[in-house]
Amino acid sequence: MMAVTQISGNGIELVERPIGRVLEFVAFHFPPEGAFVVGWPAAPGAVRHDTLGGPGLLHFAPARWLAPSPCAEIAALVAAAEEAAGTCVDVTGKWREFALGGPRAGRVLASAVNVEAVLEGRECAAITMFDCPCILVRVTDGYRIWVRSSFATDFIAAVQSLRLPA
Amino acid sequence: MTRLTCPFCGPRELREFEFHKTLPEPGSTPYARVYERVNRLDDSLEHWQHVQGCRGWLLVRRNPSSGAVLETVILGGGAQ
Amino acid sequence: MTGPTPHYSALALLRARLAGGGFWRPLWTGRLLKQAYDVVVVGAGGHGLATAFHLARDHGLKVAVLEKRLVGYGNVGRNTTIVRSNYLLPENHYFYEDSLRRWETLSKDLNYNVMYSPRGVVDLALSDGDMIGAARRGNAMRLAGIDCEMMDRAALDRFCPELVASRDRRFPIFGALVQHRGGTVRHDAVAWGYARAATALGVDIIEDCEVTGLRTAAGVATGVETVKGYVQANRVLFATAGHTGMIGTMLGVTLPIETHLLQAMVTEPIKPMLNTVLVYVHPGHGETYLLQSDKGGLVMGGYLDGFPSYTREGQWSRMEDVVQGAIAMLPQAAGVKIVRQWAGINDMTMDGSPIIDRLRYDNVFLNAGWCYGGFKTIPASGAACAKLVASGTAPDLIKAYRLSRFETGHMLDERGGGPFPVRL
Amino acid sequence: MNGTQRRGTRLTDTSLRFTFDGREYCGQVGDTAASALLASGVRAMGRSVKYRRLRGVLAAGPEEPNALFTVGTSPAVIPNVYAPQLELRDGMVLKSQNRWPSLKYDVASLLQVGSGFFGAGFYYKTFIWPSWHRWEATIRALAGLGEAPGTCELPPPAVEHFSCDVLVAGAGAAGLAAARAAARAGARVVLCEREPVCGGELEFEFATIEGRPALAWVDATLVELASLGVRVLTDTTLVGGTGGEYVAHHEPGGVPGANSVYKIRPVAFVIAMGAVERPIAFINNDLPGVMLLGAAERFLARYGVMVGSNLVLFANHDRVYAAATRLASAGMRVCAVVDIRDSGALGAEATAQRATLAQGGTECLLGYAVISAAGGSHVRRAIVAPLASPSATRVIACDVVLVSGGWGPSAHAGLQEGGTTRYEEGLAAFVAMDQPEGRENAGAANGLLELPRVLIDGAGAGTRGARRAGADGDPGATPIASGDPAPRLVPFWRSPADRAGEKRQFIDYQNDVNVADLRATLEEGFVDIEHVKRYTALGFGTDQGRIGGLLGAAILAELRGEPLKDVGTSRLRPPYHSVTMSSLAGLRVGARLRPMRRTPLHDWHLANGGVLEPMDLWMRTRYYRQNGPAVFEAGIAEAQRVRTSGGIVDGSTLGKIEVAGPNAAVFLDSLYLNKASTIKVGRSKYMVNLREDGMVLDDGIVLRLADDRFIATTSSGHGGHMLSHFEHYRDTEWSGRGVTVTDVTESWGVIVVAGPQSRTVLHSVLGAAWQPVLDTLTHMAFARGAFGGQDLTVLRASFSGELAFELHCRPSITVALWEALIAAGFKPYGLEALDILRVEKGYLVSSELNGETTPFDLCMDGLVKLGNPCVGRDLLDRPAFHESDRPRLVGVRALDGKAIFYGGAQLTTAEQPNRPCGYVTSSVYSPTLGEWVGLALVSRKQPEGAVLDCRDPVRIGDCRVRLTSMVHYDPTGERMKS
Repeated sequence: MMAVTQISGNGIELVERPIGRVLEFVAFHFPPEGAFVVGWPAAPGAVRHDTLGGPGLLHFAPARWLAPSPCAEIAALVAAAEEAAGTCVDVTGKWREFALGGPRAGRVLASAVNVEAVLEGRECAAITMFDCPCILVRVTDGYRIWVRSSFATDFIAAVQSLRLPA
Repeated sequence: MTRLTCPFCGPRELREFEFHKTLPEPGSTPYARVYERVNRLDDSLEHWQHVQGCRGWLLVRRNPSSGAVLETVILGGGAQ
Repeated sequence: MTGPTPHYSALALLRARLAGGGFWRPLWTGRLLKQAYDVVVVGAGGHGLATAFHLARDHGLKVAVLEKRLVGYGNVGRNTTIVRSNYLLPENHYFYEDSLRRWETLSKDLNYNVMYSPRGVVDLALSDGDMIGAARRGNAMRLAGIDCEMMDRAALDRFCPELVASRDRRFPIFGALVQHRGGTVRHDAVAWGYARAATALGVDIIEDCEVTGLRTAAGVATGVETVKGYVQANRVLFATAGHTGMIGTMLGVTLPIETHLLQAMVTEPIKPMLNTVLVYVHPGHGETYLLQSDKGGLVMGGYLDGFPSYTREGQWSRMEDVVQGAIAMLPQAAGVKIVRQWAGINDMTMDGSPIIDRLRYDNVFLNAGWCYGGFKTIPASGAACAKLVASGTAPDLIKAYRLSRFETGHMLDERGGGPFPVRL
Repeated sequence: MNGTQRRGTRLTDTSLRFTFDGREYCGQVGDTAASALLASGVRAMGRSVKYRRLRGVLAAGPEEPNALFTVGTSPAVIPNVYAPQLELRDGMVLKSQNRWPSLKYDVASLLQVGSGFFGAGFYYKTFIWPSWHRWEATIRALAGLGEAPGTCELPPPAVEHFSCDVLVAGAGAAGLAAARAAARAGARVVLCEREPVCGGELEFEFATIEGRPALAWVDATLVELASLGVRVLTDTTLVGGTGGEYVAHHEPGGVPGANSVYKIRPVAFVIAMGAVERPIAFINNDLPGVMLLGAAERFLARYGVMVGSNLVLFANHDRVYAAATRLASAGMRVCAVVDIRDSGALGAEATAQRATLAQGGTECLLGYAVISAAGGSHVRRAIVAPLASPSATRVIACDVVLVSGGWGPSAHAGLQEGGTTRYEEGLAAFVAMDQPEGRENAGAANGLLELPRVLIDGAGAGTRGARRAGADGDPGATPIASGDPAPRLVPFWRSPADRAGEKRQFIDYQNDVNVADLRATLEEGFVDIEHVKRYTALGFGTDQGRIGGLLGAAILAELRGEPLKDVGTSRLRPPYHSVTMSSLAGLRVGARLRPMRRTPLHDWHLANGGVLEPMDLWMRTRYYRQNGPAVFEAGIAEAQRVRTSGGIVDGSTLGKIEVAGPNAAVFLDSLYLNKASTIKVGRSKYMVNLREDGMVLDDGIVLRLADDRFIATTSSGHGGHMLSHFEHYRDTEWSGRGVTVTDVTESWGVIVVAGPQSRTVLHSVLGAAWQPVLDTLTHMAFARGAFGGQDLTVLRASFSGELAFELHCRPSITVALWEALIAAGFKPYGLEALDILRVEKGYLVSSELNGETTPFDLCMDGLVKLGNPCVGRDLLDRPAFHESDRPRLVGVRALDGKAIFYGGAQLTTAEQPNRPCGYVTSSVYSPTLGEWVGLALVSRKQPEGAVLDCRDPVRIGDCRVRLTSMVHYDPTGERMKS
């Protein structure tokens, strides 16, 4: 599956990115304890970047991490952690991944939530936008957003229907 | 009435959370735990869920007369 | 002590015009608090006043109604004025129907126009399952002799053309259960009408007289402590709605009641647009009931704010939810402006039905737990609760509203929602 | 009054044409409807609600009670638009309201004749016979103001949530000073202003700030604010908010259109929304031509409109002389200034201005009051008299009376969230106090009216706000200024009048509340301001008491012989200004009311004749058009095909929760009636769980993937509750005890392949690798493998009673697998057919698991006996659940095998025809059995085989039915297990 541009125009670029296997790792304890924490984004809202530089391991809920299309290194980290501290669930298909860019990307999200407040002191945040459950990450060229797949089509339609004054 | 600070997600608008119930008196009977409600005017101990965020369950202490949120504790993960 | 008010009529209005003042009398003010009464009613809301009226009229008892603030300042003046008896369970629909029948004649009974307007209440069905649920309720009502009618879209278009039932909606309308005798009543008039009638029968209604405690001796209540001193009473009735939780604390009883804030709001006045009461409950956890008051404002309300609160200041987001539902029903109203929002404090029980029963002492009674249904049940509650307080035994109509029902499993759960008043 | 050479700060030279009540007028770009009509000599602009008295414009803001117009042409009209706020556009169509047939000749205004008859609360005392409903239609037609819109094409608003350090509401002197100080100190500031222009009263006040004329200072400040990155939002009114998030409503042009809603979370909030001028009550003070002093000044300064030629001014403070000077210098003749005070009360500046005015021919009367205005349809004369001898009246010819009784601070925003008020003697008004952390009032909103003190107060509030937000820069010096003199106000609420006159001394203009009404209210014992308000409708109008609230309270205090500070005003409620419903609804309008959840097969269903219906937030296929003319016929055809050969249905909305961890099994045991820990790996079990009160919450199949890993499936409708239920117990009683709960509903598409041919079709579709598995898979067992390179689980379980397999596959291959099954000859069926199949088998859905039934009611006694202690179990032994007439699930069929009966019918016995002993939960026409069959919950007193009356008066009437076993078809289940 390759990237599909959903919206492109008046300062907004919404591109659906290909997403393969997706894991959710859930530790038994919060705050996370034990040896596995080394190399893990243990703080709430922390993100560890993968070898390609994108967000690879997102601590988006108490003791719950998302590993979208995990690179080998992160997959290994998760497998190791599963031995001692929690369980890993293959949730492939649960999330669809979008890249929101363009000068007015922030304004798009501001139509749903106070982005600054939500991401304050955090790299990723679980937040419902346009009534769709999402995980939001700020990246250099805008935002990376994971939307629960059954909501994704309406998420795109909601962004499309926005009327953003000049 | 102020925002509710989810210990995991940080301060969030109250509309993101759902109230479940006020906590029963400790050691009450099964009937009392399910049906009776402790109605303290200025210091209510309650269970909420951050449904529009991390879905974590919270113990929240509030003042129902002023609306102020006094304290929030995340429940899951053997934290408390 | 001022004399009783004159009989109200158009003729009386003319005589007052000629008299040029001094013709009318205070409805209830100016009474002095006596030392002792047969019954002290705590709370001059709809249920307290109606019960006091019936205690005096039907049982000839000496009654005082002690009110913390003002007559009618609580929920009776803060609801969306809807009256109906379209309930499913027999224990409820016979009681609500008794109340609806009393609404039909109350203006004459009290000689005070409460403006009962049987314009119909339309419970909209948004799925096949809703239609089956509506039929189940409608059939139970008809078997109990209560009027109602199932409508499909075509019938709805005839009965309420402004709704445009067949319009394309996110949650389309399949049909509705309609009770034609349901409708609205001017809420303030109910409190004032009962207060006037009770005062005329000798009831002392005392405002700014907060009850701070119950005095008991040998396991029996002897009277109440108030900010205006001790008042001796053979029997005490608590009818304080949203503040019932505190009464429980005062008597050392933990009640199956959670106190929640319920908002309502009104638009600026416009010419007649909506001639019935619409109720729209959609699967996205949204509910809006919508009507147009006689003054022309669109009045609307919905779900509780959803957490215990005594602040009477509702969440802005809940007002938005209610307005969203109103526009889903009448998109043509989207350009009209909301001018005022207010809130009542609702005492929600763990099955959605009220509690009219003794409370901890043989001669102390509770009339509370009115959830969403407090306003529409005032007349029936007043009559039945008076029988219980006067005779000591609950009439059949309200036997099921006993406090012990939760412990014995005889809950009256219309919605099947269980002990979670806020779960949508 | 020629409008051509008008010069106002807002005006341009381009002219505009518009119509008002059908007649064409012209105005200039920058005019509002009110200013253009005044400039064209139009005075009468509306009629009051109750007595429908002819009214002119009174104020110059949204507190205007009289001049409200309906904009546009029916049916897409916008009602109740405030004329002073409505920015004129070329070709605009405006209509006055609440009059028939015309504004000038309104039939119903004859009601005024009987105004005595219609005192406050008259309708409580009459219309009792024959019944209110008989009179209601007429009264409702008379009531209401604006025309009811038939349609509305407003676009959804633009919504923006953002944070800032200091939010300032109101861009008058105080607001600008606050914003500048905070911005200079380095804070991020947002300044919102209700009007299209900033400056507030500075627009007309004699004021110099930092050595420059006030408006020059305003412009310079706005330039500086822009350079400091302050976001200035004009046409934007602060309307409410909760919990520190404030809502500002942008309605450009003062009429609903392309609106915006800002949700702002500041660290500090400065309320600088000024004060509202109040009138003094005198007889006929509602005649067109009576106007508030400030309104006349704003019409002159902003729109260059001279509201009249011969003015009489009536006030109780020094500022009337400054205003008179300005109005005179614009060319209007100030015939008289009527000041209730005696000479000692005046300050030096006012005394000087008074002397100049007198030289110019103005009669400056002290200790005088305007007793009444007269002139028929508009002001032609003012009748004045000394307060010492009110009957010694004199007539002054004039066409306008400008009145000012002082100012009431806008306390609305300050009264929310714990704010209270204190009475301010000098102002004779209430000021908000006890503000929550980080919120304060400034300037006139804080009770200050002299410009120097207003600027100091504003700058101070702005600086404190910046400091609170951690901005510690230099706020700069507080601007030095001089402005209109201190008011030196002497409280004065109404002119002397006899009882008849009191009927025409108006307090709340829109609802015609007059002094006589307050006197009558007291007579009837309505003494408290909250009672008086409800009884007389004082403050119920669109201005919410801004014009008459304080005035009414003060006159009530006078009639009660008590001080105003003890009477108080009635409680101000949000919104702080009226808000258009479409703005409140935000983005959730039309199809966007809620998002639509889609299964992976959603688009395929739409493209292949699927008719979809909402279920919870999902959309599910009810039936396929190609199978019949309507749902009934299609459902039967699809069900029959499943029984005879087979079919496939989209089950993806099934809730799926993956429970994993060493204690996963015992965790599930604690939530379900029957045990999960006894399920062997690779097998599944039908499980039932209870709600805390013992009622059945949900049922579903639980699969054991491994010792420490299960998938619990939940019914589609209960999705949200079940997940929260699991998460609640996992986070409380099972916190940190080796259990994890993960929602995987969307990780698996579900295709149910059901029917005698299902195994054969699967063979051809899944290929050789699956051959042995399919042949040996026993009932309730499952196998895991792959299809198209993605995970696939095949579970042998049946909800239709036929041989059936549930294929759980990743969304990316669901359509491919589905289309392969179609190609192999199986056709799709929908929910309607599924319902027929499951009712024939006596399986349960939400119509049976409706939150009112215990396990005993649903014949699950066996599961309860197993003794597994779980949530809800210990409340099952309550007596009510074991009484003889407790309901029990049974089957039901027509006695004659032909009659039709539906779900929702009630069941009665001959002995008790009005007291149902049960009801039909579900009913379908079974093509296999050739009759209607159903399930019912009926009292245990009625055994299987009992004959009952099936009552359905609201639909198809009654018939007779008999109770049967729940399973109507293949009771032994051998088709399923073959």
